[in-house]
Amino acid sequence: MNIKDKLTVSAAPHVHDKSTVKNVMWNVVIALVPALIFATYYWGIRALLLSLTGAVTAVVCEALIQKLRKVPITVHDGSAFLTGLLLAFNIHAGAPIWLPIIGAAFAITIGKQVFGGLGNNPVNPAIVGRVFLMASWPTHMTGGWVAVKNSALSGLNDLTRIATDLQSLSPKAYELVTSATPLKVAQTLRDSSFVADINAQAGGLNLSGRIFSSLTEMETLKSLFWGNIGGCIGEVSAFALLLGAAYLLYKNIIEWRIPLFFIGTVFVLSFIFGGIPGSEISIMLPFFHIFSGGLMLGAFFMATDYTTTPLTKKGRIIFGIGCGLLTIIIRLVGGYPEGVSYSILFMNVMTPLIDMLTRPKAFGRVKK
Amino acid sequence: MKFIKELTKGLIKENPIFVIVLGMCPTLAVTTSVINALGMGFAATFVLICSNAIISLIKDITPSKIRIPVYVVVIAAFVSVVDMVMAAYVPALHKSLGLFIPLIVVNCIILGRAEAFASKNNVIMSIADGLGMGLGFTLSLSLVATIREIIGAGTWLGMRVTPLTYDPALIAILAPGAFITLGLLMALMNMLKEKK
Amino acid sequence: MRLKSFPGGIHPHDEKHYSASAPISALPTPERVIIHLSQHIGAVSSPSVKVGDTVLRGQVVAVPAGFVSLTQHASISGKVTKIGKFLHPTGIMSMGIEITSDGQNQSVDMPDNPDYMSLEINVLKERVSAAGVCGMGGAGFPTHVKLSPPADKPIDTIVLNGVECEPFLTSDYRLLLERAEDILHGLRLLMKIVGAKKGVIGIEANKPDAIELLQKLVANQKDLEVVPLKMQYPQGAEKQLIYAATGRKVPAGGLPMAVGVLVQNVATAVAIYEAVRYQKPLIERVISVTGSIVNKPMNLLAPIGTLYSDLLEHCGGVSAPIGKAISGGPMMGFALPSLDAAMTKGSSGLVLFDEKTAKSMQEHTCLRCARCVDICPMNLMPTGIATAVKYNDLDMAVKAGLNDCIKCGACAYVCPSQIRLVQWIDTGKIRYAEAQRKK
Amino acid sequence: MGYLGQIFVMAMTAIFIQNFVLARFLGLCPYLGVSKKLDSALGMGLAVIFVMTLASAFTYLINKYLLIRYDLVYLQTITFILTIAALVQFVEMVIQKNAPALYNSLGVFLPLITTNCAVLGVAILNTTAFRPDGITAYTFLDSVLNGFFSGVGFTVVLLAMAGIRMRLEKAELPKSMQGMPIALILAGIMALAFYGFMGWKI
Amino acid sequence: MKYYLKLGFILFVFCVVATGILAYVNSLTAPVIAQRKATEEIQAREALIPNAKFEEKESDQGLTYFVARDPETTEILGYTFIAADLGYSSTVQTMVGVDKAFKVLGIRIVDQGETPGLGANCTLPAFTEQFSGLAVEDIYVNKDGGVVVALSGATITSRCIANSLREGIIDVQDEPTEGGEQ
Amino acid sequence: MFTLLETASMLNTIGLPVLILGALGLIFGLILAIASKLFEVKIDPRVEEIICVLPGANCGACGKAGCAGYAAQIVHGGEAVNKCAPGGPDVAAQIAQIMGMEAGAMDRKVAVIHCSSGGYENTNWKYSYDGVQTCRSANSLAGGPNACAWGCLGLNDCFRACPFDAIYIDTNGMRRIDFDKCTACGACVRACPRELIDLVPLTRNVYVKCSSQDKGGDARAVCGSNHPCIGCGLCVKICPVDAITVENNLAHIDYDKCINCGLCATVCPTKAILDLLVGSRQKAEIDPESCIGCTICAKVCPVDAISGEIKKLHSVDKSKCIGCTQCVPKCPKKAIEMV
Ligand SMILES: Cc1cc2nc3c(=O)[nH]c(=O)nc-3n(C[C@H](O)[C@@H](O)[C@H](O)COP(=O)(O)O)c2cc1C
Ligand SMILES: Cc1cc2nc3c(=O)[nH]c(=O)nc-3n(C[C@H](O)[C@H](O)[C@H](O)COP(=O)(O)O)c2cc1C
Ligand SMILES: Cc1cc2nc3c(=O)[nH]c(=O)nc-3n(C[C@H](O)[C@H](O)[C@H](O)COP(=O)(O)O)c2cc1C
Ligand SMILES: Cc1cc2nc3c(=O)[nH]c(=O)nc-3n(C[C@H](O)[C@H](O)[C@H](O)CO)c2cc1C
Ligand code: SF4
Ligand code: SF4
Ligand code: SF4
Ligand code: SF4
Ligand code: FES
Repeated sequence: MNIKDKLTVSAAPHVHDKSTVKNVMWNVVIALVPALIFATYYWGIRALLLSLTGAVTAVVCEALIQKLRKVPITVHDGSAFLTGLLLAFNIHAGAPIWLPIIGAAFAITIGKQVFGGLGNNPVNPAIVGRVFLMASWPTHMTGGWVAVKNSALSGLNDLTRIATDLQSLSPKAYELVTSATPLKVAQTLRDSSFVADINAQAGGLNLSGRIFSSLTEMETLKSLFWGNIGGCIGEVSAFALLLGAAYLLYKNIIEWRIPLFFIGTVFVLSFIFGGIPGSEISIMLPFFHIFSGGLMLGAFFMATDYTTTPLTKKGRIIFGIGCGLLTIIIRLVGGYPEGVSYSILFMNVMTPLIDMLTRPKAFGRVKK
Repeated sequence: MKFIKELTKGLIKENPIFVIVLGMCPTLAVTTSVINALGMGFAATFVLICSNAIISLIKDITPSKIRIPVYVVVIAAFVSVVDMVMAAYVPALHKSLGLFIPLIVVNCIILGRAEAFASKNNVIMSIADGLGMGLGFTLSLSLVATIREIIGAGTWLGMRVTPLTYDPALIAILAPGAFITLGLLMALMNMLKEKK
Repeated sequence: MRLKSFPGGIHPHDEKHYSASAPISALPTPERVIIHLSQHIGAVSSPSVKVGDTVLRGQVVAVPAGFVSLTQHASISGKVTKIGKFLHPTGIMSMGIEITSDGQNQSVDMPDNPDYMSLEINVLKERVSAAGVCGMGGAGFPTHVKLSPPADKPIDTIVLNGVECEPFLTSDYRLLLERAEDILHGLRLLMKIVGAKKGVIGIEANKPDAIELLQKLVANQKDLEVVPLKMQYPQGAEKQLIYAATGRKVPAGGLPMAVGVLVQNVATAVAIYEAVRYQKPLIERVISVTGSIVNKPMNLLAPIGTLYSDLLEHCGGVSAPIGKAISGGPMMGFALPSLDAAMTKGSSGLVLFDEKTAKSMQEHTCLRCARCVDICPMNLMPTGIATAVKYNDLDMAVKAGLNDCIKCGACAYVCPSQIRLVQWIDTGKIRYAEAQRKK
Repeated sequence: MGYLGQIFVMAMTAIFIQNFVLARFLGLCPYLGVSKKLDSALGMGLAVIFVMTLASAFTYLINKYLLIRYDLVYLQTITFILTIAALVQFVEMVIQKNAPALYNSLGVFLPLITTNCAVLGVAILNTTAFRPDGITAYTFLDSVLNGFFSGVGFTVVLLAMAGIRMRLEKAELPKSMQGMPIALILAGIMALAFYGFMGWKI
Repeated sequence: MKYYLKLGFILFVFCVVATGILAYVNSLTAPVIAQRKATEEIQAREALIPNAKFEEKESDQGLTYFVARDPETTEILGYTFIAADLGYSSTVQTMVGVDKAFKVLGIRIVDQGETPGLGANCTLPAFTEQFSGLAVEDIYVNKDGGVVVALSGATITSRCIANSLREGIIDVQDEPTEGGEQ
Repeated sequence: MFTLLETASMLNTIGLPVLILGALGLIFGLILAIASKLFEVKIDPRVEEIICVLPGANCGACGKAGCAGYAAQIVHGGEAVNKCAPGGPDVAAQIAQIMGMEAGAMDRKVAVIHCSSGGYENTNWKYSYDGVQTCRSANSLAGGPNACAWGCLGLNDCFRACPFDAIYIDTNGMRRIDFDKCTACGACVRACPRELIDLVPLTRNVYVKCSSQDKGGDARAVCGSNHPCIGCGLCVKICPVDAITVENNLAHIDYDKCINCGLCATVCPTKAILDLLVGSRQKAEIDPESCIGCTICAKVCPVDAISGEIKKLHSVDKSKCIGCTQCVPKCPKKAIEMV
């Protein structure tokens, strides 16, 4: 029967704002481009190579699985690309090339496709990929940071500046400051036996306090802001990430609650608890915490992943606060210097419960 | 022939792990290495055979009201025997299996067989059932352990079986790896079943 | 001044430019009309004429089948040629009376009564009822029922709904511009009938000229107020309008009278005025025929029962093949299987889409982006309802708000996964009703 | 650190760091079996908390005043399991009689708990565990609290699991993944999530 | 009531029989276990300081240590003790032997529950052997400025072993009765 | 052989533990025994037993809240024992045994879709439907997209509802029911918004494959498969046992009467009646020994398959015989047999 000449009948509404899944996903990719550019600038072409490897692996993997499952292949929607890219952003530029490949494959299969693909996965695939790599090859994930190649954008990296005097004062402190990420330095400075040792080495000087305060000096913060400091590809520069985040907020793709409460909680808690014994409370401290590590990446790009975060507004506030709280706890007392991915992952797991507890009351319904 | 049937059903058709999905704790906890899996498997098999035998012997004199406590006592006795013997003669294995030896007591497979089979069948059949189930259990444990040990440590029964350049994926011998390995194995079984 | 509004809602393109500047023009008497027996909420009216009878314009052709029912009148003069099933603007086949015009268009007597304000309230109500007035803003609730609230629910405020938040439609807008005084007369009448002390007219900010005009007219009447409202869909929905205009929240499952308010559409107000002053039954209304492919988009004053195909013909036809024909606005209206449907008292527009616009897009799995949750004016979880319905979990659907949904369509409008949320919800409502019936 | 602080550390350890299900592999059968619906997960969780607390108390006393005093530690397994079985059955009977409503929501899970390694596990672990200082053995109160917190830890992951599984019920899972496989993979992912708690120095 | 007494009695009988068997098995295995434990520790000690007579002592800090003397000359050959500290996910116990100058003779990891493949690698000779010959001031992991090369990916475990050893040695060293040369 | 000393030491190592654990066992046993008396709650053990017997699919075919609900209703509400469709007669018998009574006979039924259109190519469209792909949703938009208001919408609500995978979609996009798998649970019956599905005894194999209540001409005009029931009544006339009635322009077979002869299918002008047994029925054969040539059989044969002269041996033309068995009981000599 020729159905072509018939009128179309569908249910109201008959108009749509024309947003699509594809549109949303590729826009997030666009928002990550500044960070990718900065990372390439600082760590060389290898950062770009690793990122694209991750993204392409994810796309290929998703296509293969969908083919095996005999469901429509939807890799053009960009979500797999995004997952792969974000996964690679969680690896540092010195990592072997097979790391993002295996990570992205794991993220797509176990993190996403076994649950039925886009929209069904309960936890963030990229983070699943990252924690999988962390648990499998912790040495590759945490060792071998590459040093920054170009530093024209910022002033002198403050940590390296103070390192020069440290060399003579305390070799241990020198070793620490020159070979670790800022968060790792901060973490080590919380180890009381280490602190006692270096202070003793330096002849009773409050060396730990000095190093710690240099972490929160304007110069260090500047480095953190522009990205002139060691870390994962996507932790590169708070500035580049904020640029992308602003784009997403403007485009109405992400909503402000999760990032705001996530970052806000970290800000407030690090102001209160973020110091080390003997250091002064400083307004710089929270800035150190929010600009370092993967917080910006996590708060704007990973904690906002639609599929794995609460649906309700109240739920998103709880989610943001939960992420912030866990991040700070892991940073201050946990086994890892950085806690963003674990905190997001944990809150992902709690999301269905949060949704259930914060189900909105219909307009006009009285609260019981 | 019935004996053979009871013996073999535990291997595949009624495999306690993949089909009945019982006794998950030891399955996941001790399969970090093949040697542990074998140790656990044999310990459980021993307890299964003995408790099945005894329970089918005493099935007529136990009132149903205190059936469960009595079974538990019987099983616990055998478990304790295994525990002590292992501690005395294979201390290393005993140590790495740790808590999970006494926990054989509550392993749902054993009580389950006691309830479902031994309390209704004669001694010979019950022994066959216990042996079959025990072997099925051991076999599945070893399968899971083989995968985990090779991927996670690059060895099998302690021997290196992967090229030296292979960087073992530690996760396989950690808790998450245990769950994921077993999950994927079961999915694979489902897939095979569907094909059939 | 900050414009008043409600929480949630969306901002669709309003697309009113096609017909906004076209003044209301009268449609020449059509060859035939079909007076549907179900133009309203409530019992289907029973025909009081037979095939072969001749009727005058304004003559009763069907009588109410209960209190919540409606009198129907012939909208042209002529002969009853068939009583049977005809296409209803909701898309289904439904009983109606076909009247073929005799070309005379002779009316029953409609005497002017300039002193109508001094009539007894009973008489006023009686006239509204006899004129077969029902709500013209959408739902079509018989007006005489609305005007008889129980004694324990006094109404202190009348809100006139001049929002017309649906894209494309302009019939209320033209009415506001061209019949502003009649609208105010209608409002006064309404206030008198229910004893309300305040009258509010809510108009969306995209109709500045209408707001200005009415504000001028009520300038020295203390008890009347024109409230400009933020452009936000569904500003015209009853509960949202009441909240925006008066700050009161109608309880879920409750009626506006629970908070002492009565809402009527502006066109209804005009119909009430005419019913009382001229004893003129509701036999014609303004309808917008619009859309990018309509050659001459118009606001037509057409007899009730006119076929949509006749309306379109009067508007010069279409410039491209029709893909979709919508009775009502594109957010809540019904797509029709053909243009043979005849308009009813609630038909506010006929919107035509070309074939490209008609094809909607691919449905994906829900991304859980929460846009639908964020914008739902009823504060529900549309995705939760839809998923629950899809997987046959009515309990969960109800918990997520199945029964509170007003089917405004805002959620489906914004969903990037292009899920037909409203259709799922509607299916859920059908299933729920079925399940309740079984119980 | 005061006693309250130590209790806090114990709670964090039992709930998050050494979670019974995800880190110690105990109580997996109910974790995988009773996590399909949130209501039953809650019932099961509460029942487990209750029994674990009670079992910790009783087995502590038996261990200290019978087994250790008379040098009979090798009878630990058999006495503990006997105690637990009797206890559970007793509690079940009491609840069924005196609180039928509670029984319907919680009591039906009690028999399942007898054969749950978590309960016997906590009893045995209590006898070998140390206070946060790493030297002192558990006191009676410690054991009870540990039992309680371990039960809470179990309940937390059980509820989270049930929440996710209820969501997955309304998703197009590949057919071969449905049921146990997806539950196991979820468990794996949850265990990964709990790695964030590893190495906490509180 | 009689019925219930009967139930109780049956359970009683089963308990009695089971316990009887267990007690019997225990009487057979307990000595084996005890002996094995004892010899293990002794063997470990003797592997660290061969041909010595050991004497158990307790330090002021509560650390149990053994003084090793030459069976003939009764000259002090060295000391052994078990050092323990919290590692990454468990308490790591290390048996250490030091000579009378408090230089490490050798170490053996007695008990640990660290992550397999990471911290658990501390039992491998490649790791333990590097301690031989170290003096107190050297026993720091390289990241802390010492000479102990930390296990890759398991600095925490390595550090805990080094620190526990160092502190233990200092503890024994500070004992008034021992302290340096005799 | 134990020496006295050894015996004494055995007593010490074994006696004490035996005493202690024995005492524990005794105490627990007693406490439990007493408690079970003190806190006794009477529940009917039969409920548990029945739950064990039921298949546990919770399909709702029994009309109760799941299997447990049904079990409780059997014991306390006097519900019939043969309501469980998936379980079938087996389960009914077991429950009956538990309840101590006989199970009533239960004829196994299967689901049949009374419409022969419904594929994309096999439907006359009224409009182009664009929306949620379920029958119920489509049915609520302008009365459904297919021209026939009684026809299958083809969006597979029934397929999805079947808990036993008994419905499959054939290569033409048509729904077919696998009678081996169908348990007559009725889930599809409830799922179909057009009420096209009906449960029919498995042993009856003749179905009206149409539900149209339109008048003949209208039905023909809109039917997508060209096999509408036009309500002509030919089947009514030919049915030897008056099992067919036509109401609202639609034929209906009463399966209490239907004898499966398939005659109706042979006369239906639109082939709206489907006969699954066509070609596979046993055919009549006349025993030449007993035939007395009364021609009664030839008269009752609806297809004139029997011929023979009076008082002479009659014979059956096997190519004509449709196996309706009409002749068998009519033969005064019992000379006809189906083979
Ligand atoms: C699953 C897992 C297990 C770990 N186990 C240990 C361990 O047993 N010992 C340890 O010192 N660190 C362990 N870590 C910590 C990491 O190896 C690493 O982050 C550590 O903090 C320092 O790394 P480094 O030794 O390369 O400096 C573990 C990490 C993960 C993810
Ligand atoms: C980054 C960002 C942060 C914001 N923070 C707040 C805030 O803390 N409080 C607030 O009321 N609006 C805030 N807004 C304003 C919102 O854009 C807007 O008012 C709000 O989302 C509307 O509320 P609704 O979603 O409840 O309708 C913020 C917007 C952005 C882009
Ligand atoms: C989503 C939605 C949008 C609506 N929009 C309008 C509108 O723009 N104008 C209007 O008059 N009625 C609108 N209505 C109908 C009103 O809720 C209400 O029924 C009507 O104003 C009452 O007046 P009446 O009885 O005179 O029609 C809308 C209803 C809904 C549910
Ligand atoms: C704002 C936004 C953030 C996203 N963040 C992530 C992410 O962190 N990790 C990821 O794998 N995918 C992310 N995605 C992509 C996509 O949502 C993800 O693949 C789904 O979880 C797959 O179902 C994001 C998408 C959007 C729109
Ligand atoms: S759920 Fe209902 S009320 Fe809410 S936006 Fe959707 S259609 Fe409107
Ligand atoms: S708007 Fe669409 S995709 Fe987003 S949550 Fe709602 S239903 Fe899901
Ligand atoms: S749903 Fe229909 S086809 Fe499937 S088993 Fe039930 S009755 Fe048979
Ligand atoms: S449910 Fe009914 S309409 Fe839908 S496909 Fe099945 S038989 Fe056809
Ligand atoms: S084996 Fe641990 S709960 Fe079943």
